[in-house]
Amino acid sequence: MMLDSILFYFFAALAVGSAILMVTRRNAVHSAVFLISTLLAIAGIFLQLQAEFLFVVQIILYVGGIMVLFVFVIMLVNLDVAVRQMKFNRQSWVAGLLALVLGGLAVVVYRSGGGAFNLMGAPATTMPPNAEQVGTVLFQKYFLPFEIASILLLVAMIGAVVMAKRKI
Amino acid sequence: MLPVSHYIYLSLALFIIGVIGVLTRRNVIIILMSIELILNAVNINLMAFSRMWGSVDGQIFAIFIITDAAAEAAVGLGIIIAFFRNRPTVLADEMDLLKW
Amino acid sequence: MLFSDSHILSTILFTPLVGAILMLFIPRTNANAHRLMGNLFGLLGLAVSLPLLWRFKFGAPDFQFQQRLDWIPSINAHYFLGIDGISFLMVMLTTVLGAIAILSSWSAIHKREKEYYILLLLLQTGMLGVFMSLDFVLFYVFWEVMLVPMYFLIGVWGSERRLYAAIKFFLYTLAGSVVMLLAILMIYFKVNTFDIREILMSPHAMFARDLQNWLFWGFFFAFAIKVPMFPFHTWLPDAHTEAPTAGSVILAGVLLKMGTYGFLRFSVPMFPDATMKFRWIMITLSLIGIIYGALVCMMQKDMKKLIAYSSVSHMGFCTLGIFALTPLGLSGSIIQQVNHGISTGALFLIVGVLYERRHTRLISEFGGLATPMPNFAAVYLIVTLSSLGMPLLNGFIGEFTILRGAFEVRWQWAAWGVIGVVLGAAYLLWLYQRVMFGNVTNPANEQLPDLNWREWTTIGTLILFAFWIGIYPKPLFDVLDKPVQQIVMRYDPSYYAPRNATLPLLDAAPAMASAPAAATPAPPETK
Amino acid sequence: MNAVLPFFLDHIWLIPMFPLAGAALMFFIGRRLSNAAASAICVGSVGVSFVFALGAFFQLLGMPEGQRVAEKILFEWVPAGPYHMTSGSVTSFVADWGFLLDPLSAVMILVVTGVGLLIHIYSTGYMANEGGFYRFFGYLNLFMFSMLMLVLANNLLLLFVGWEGVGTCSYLLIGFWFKKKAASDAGKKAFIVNRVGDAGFLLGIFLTSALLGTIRFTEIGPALVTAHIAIGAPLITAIALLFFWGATGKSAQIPLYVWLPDAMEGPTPVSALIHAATMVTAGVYMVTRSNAIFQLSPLAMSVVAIVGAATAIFAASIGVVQNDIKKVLAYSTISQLGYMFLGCGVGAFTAGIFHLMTHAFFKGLLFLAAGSVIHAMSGEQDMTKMGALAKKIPTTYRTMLVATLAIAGIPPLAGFFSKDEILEKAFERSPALWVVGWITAGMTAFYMFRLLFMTFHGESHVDHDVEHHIHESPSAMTIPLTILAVLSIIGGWIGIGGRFEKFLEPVTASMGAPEIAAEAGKAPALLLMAASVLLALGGIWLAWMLYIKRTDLAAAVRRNAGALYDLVAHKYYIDEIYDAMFLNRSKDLGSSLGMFDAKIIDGLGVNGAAWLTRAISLVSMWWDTWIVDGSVRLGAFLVELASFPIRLIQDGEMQEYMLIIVIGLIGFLGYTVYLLHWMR
Amino acid sequence: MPFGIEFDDIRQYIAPVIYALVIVAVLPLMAGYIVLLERKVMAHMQARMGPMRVGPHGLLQPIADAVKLLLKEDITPKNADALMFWLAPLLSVTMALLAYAALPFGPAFQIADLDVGLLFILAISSLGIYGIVLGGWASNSHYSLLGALRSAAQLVSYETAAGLALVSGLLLGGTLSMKGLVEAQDSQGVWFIFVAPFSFFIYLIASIAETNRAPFDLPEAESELVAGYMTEYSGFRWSLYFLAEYANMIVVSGIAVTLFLGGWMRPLSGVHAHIFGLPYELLDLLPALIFFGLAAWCTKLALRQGEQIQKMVMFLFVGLFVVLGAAMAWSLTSTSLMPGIHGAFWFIVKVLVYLYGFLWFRFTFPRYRFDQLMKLGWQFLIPLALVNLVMIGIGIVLAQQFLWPLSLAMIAANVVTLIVAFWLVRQGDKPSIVVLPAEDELPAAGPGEIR
Repeated sequence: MMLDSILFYFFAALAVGSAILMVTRRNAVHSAVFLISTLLAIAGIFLQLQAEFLFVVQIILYVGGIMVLFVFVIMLVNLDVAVRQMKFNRQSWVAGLLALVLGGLAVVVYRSGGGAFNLMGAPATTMPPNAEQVGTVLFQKYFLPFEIASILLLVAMIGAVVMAKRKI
Repeated sequence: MLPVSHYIYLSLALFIIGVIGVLTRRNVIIILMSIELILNAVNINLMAFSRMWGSVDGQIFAIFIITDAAAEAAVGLGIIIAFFRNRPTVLADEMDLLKW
Repeated sequence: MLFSDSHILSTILFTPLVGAILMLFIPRTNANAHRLMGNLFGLLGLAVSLPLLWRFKFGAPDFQFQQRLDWIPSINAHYFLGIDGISFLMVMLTTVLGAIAILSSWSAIHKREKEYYILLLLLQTGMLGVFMSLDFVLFYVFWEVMLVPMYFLIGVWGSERRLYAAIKFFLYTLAGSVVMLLAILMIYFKVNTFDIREILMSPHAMFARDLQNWLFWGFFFAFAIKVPMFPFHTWLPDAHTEAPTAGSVILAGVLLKMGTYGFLRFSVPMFPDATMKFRWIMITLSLIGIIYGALVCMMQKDMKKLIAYSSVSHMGFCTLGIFALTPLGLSGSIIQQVNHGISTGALFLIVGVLYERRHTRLISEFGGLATPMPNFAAVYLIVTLSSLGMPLLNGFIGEFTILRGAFEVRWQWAAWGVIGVVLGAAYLLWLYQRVMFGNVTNPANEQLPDLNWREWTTIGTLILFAFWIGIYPKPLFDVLDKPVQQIVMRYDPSYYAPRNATLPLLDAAPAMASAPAAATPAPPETK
Repeated sequence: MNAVLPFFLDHIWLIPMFPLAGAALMFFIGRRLSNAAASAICVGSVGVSFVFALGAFFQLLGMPEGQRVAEKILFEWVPAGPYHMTSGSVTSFVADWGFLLDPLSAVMILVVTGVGLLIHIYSTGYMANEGGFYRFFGYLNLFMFSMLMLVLANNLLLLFVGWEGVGTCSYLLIGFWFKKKAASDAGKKAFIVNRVGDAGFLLGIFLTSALLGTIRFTEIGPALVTAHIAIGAPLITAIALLFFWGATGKSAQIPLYVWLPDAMEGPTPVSALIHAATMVTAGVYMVTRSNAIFQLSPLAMSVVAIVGAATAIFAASIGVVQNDIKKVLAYSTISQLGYMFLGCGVGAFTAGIFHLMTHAFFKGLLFLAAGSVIHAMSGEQDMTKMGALAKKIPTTYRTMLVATLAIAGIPPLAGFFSKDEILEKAFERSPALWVVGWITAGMTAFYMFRLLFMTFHGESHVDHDVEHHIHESPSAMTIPLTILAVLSIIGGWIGIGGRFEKFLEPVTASMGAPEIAAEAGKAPALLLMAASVLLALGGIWLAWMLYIKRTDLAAAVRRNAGALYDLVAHKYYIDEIYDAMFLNRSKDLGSSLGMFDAKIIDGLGVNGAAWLTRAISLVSMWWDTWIVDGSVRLGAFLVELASFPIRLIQDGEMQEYMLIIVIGLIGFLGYTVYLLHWMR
Repeated sequence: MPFGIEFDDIRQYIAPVIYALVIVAVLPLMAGYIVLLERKVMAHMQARMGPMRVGPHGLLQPIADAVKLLLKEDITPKNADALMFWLAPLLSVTMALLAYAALPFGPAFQIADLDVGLLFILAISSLGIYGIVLGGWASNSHYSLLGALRSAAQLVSYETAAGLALVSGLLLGGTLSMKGLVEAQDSQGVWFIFVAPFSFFIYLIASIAETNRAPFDLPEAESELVAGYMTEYSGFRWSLYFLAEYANMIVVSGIAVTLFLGGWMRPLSGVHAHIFGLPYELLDLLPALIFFGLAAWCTKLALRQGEQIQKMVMFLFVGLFVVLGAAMAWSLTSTSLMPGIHGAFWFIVKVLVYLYGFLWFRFTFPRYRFDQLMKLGWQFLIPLALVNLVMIGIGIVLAQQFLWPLSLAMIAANVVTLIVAFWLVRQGDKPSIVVLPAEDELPAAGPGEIR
């Protein structure tokens, strides 16, 4: 239990810290690096939740795939001017405040509904081999959504190619 | 296992940070990254509840969300590249017309 | 139970569809890729149907390879496939002819290849579905689905009057099927199921007599138009004439069989009393169709039109066999359906060969082609002989068995039918003579190239089948034995038991409105 | 049939297969073969068949008398299924790929393969310079296959296969020179007329199976016995008449003889093989084969005899005035076929078959010799343009002379024996029939010698250009002529003493009804013989008088006969009558039905419905445009009006939109909190 | 025990730690010797001798090189992003080493047998990109940036093909666990290279590209980009990159060996030939014999050395080999140790064979152009891998559902793949349509001009 908690707090702190840094860094590359860090921390939390498969998927897809894309694009469109421009837009103060209000409200809602969710009842049992289980459920119960998701990816891929092509 | 509330607060924190990023940053790429963060916050919730109920359905949804994030990133970045080719800027408040 | 036992029909059914969907992703400009894909999936469709040949159990009393899934639970409709001997033959005919039709279009089609092949494959799925469905809703869906690709095939790739023909085909057939839909609904509200197998397998007829009459006519229009039977046939010459070659092949080879298949699957076994009651009308129409079609053939100037009318005549034999309601008539009819698919399909391919070279179908444009095209002449001759019922070729087996079956009930029916056989020889040989024999009168015909390997393959395959059925038709009879027996038992359970002598040939001719019995041909007595 | 059969009998099914293989080879690779190779393959295949036929024949002879039947069933062909017989019992319709060799078919295969082989050899010479050599031999081989199938079949349906097959090959071979319209027309005519006959035959088969429950020859006899069918029962008469209806088509009898004269458009070897020796005799064979049925029906027998006799004299009368050498022979063939049917009709089936065999020899020889003449004359067929050829083509002349004598019935040549036997039997049955046959015999002698004299004797009327080219035919042609000439001389001797009759007896008499023979008295055989020989000599004398001695007489006769001569010369206008009665009427019917189809059914029915629909749709369209669609557009207008103020918020700043979303969320959550806390 | 640690915990936690330490300690040495091997092989292929001075036959050269690198001055460029410049090589080498966690060197010799072992390795190796990209970017040099971008593009492209190739192996094995995969090959009695040769072939090519090795060493092409992303690096940080590259090579070799070459299994493991009634199999004697043979060979070489010191070093190696050989022979007598030690031996031998392939290709193939590289990846390998995957899937269904023999199903599947491969090659021969951008369409600023 002890190790569990330590791991959680470590990853949580890492995630939140990196996230804050990600939002506040001026340099987009740094932002990306901190986002990667956040994502890895979240992956760690997945691992701590005994979801090995998702842990690996998170790393492969998010960190190894999506973020590479981001870094790549940042380098492609890297503008030296960007470093000297304003970081935040003109509504930033209002927006930040409102976001915090939103968070506060959410906390209030959550706390006041605490009785409604049975939030402590977590089973201590270890789950069966995770990848296999995910696969079984994914290809049986969620087969149709899976196919739809694959079509979504296909569409996105074609869209991205068409979009990024110089001449269509 | 830790109480689910821990995970919920964590995800809430990440969510709000993501929202702040989306609302305040001018760089479109960072806005996109903030959106990714928001999606991840949701994932944490899903995973926590999945663990709580001892069923993998939540993980499946997390997979779908990751899929969606990948699609979104691909198309979004594609749009940025296409846009950048027309007007060398990545600032969100300079992109306020539907057509050049 | 292997996976493939319950899924093989679905595999056969959807292979062409998968091909069609895949072809959506090939760019339109790459016509050769479309041709390749189309042919590939045509052949694949044939290949996946081949396991049926050895998996199908002859003589099993039930439908085989059943697959039944819930489809629309609220109205109790299922995705329910299964085949018996009759549909087995039809499915094989469809896959073979489908592959051949697709292959034959390689060089014939030069516009919108993508859509063309997609539509052909869609058509294939539609037709297969009709033959496999064991659920009325599913059947009806496929029945209608198949209209659309055919409509476009005629309407887009046809010749000069294609639009007229396409619309006529579509509306005509649709009108018939709407009536059938009403009949299907009536069945549903009566017995509360769309399950064809359940209705067929019930030990006694499920419908009261007067209801049977209504249902019989409801189905009749759809099927009679499709066959086509005599007064409903006028869409056929137009559609055939205007359709591209592959379309004609499919139309003649498979589409027309859907009408007779419908009679065999629904009208006869489900409404036995009504069938017996209206048999004389059916027989009369069939006989009129046989002779009428043959006579009209004589006057045609257009090759395709001639063959179309010959289809009317040949399909008249099929309906004659069905409504003779004897085992020989029924099995002969089904074999004749297969034969007609082969022979007439080959005839259309042959006209296609000429059309591709000369872009005209007028008989008067040709003549003396045997000189420049000797191989073509030989092939054409064999196909002609097969179509006019030459023994050792397929047509004979079917016609003989049908006439034998009809003879068993009324000898006059067979006698009238035989006139059709004679006339068949007349118009087909006349056509052959006008096209192939004599000197080459038209200079455009002097340098026509002979068959190429693709045409050899398509027509040659059909000729091989023609010889096979002509020389060793036993497997076909074996396949049909059980289903035919089941149909006969529906209306006459005592058929297979010997009964008292009736000696119909010695009886005074009963009052028969069916065949114009007064003017029997009976030649010997007149001398 | 489980007993082990000797080799050739066990392999009778191979006999037709050799020519089939030859034909298949010609079809597939014929075009690439040299003429020599093609003829070697085709003649060789027929030769092998002949050897097998000989072997089978002798092995059959080796079997004890009365048991000379060999049946070989390969596999089921048409197992069509169960049906009700007329007696009401259920039986199964089965036709096998089965082959039957009994004395009758043994004779037939010997004739077919023997004469066929000779004609094949002859053709290698005759057709040497023709295009499509391989095609010709392919067709010939295919014909041999069909003919052998016909005579070897063990059931009616398989016989029908050969029956149709020979018809098809005849069609192909008549139309061999397909560029000639007359040839292809003649081929088509032959096929369709045959088809008319086949229709009757087919119905006969149906009726046989319905009545007897079987179509196997070996079972028909026993079935007739078990079915207790009385003599002269209507059904059996119907079967017999339907069969005969088929036979008239194939064997060119009244009324379906019209195709045979036209069929002379084909190459001469074809005429010899198909239209003289083999195919046209199929009808006789078929009638003999089913003699058990015929013998049960006196009416049918009479019809056969009368039709045969009528055809014989009718065709002979036309033959008298023909000038085309092949046409004369064609009408002669029809006439001789009539003889055979006359024989069958009077119950002398063996005599019919005997005459069939001898006729095959001498008529085959006549055609071949005529072909040789035509060959020598560079294709000229008109006898009025010939004459005095005897010296120039001596072998042809000599063989032709033998054949002419044989057909004229001069003893001791083949024709004498067979014709005499028929006449004798006819006399026993009815002297009237004999008189007809007798007169025909005289006419035959007359017109055949007329042919001989006009062609080989008298003055030469040959065109000048042709005259130089006249030459004797190559040995490939003359050798078969010689062999056939020998056969024409000795072929009749096997019938002496009733040996031939005895050999065929198991076929013709075993199930026959002896009553018919018993009815008639014994004929004065020698007297009849002398009468016919005398008449034949008279005919020859008349021919000599008219065409050698007093050539002017012929013209005088022609002038004086006037209308009668016209009638006969135009073949009694039968072709024209048929055209007017059947052909043109069915064409008219076809065209009027075509109009009916297009104008009434399609025009009035289908297109009329379409017009009506369009008219109604016009009205609906007006309604739709103004009333239905109008209300929709009104709704759209109202919406557009309302949208105006809302557009102002849209300024394109993405993040502002998001902020609005967030504000909305806050509102929503705030309301929730309000509900949760302050409302509680 | 103190701190509440049980013995099982030792098995569970301490042993992996020890393994990890061993690997981290040995790996640089191993990398050094692979470099030596590379140089020797290159030299012999080019008819040269290679390093001969430092130690007999250059056997001590790696150590000398290491010392040199560690002592070299460490330079950070002026305009570099210092943090990233520092972080990047670390990231690179960390990720390379992390992958070893799931690599099974033997039935017992594995740090962690993860359920998702293969995916884990894939995940970790996909992180290696960042080391390169960030390093290239942080250097603030055009050469570096171009090298980094090239590398990123190349890695992302070839990862797809490699992943697809691995998936077909997974289908055959039915598990993601590295150990399970080897066991699957054991129980099915066949190495997957024989049932899925195309997967192996695709993975072979893709793995070379993924490790940026020749002929796919575009990111560090010295004739074009000086040294690519490593241009600005020197000294220790440079050697970290270097170490990462070689560690990665070993990792991809390990994956290939595990998935396709039977992992730690002895070749011909199905053949059980006993000799002279001895309790161990004939083929199990091979490792010992190999080491003894090496020892004998080294002895021969040692005797030829002129210098005394060289001779002594050589004999040191002789001794090493003798000891190893003895260990191999001795382990035969212990049923508990034998599989582990022999397994590790065979695993390393197979890895070395695979690595030799790397060296071989490097010296025999010319370098690709970048568009050719991309074309090969996207237009040949990925389509082929997809087809191969589908075909293998069909083959497995045929084998499992339709009860075909596996060999027949796989032969059929691979024949189809072969046909597709030929077709793809033919397609590739046709000139592809290259749309060259007009000048004014190029990005206006920034070092982003790659295409």
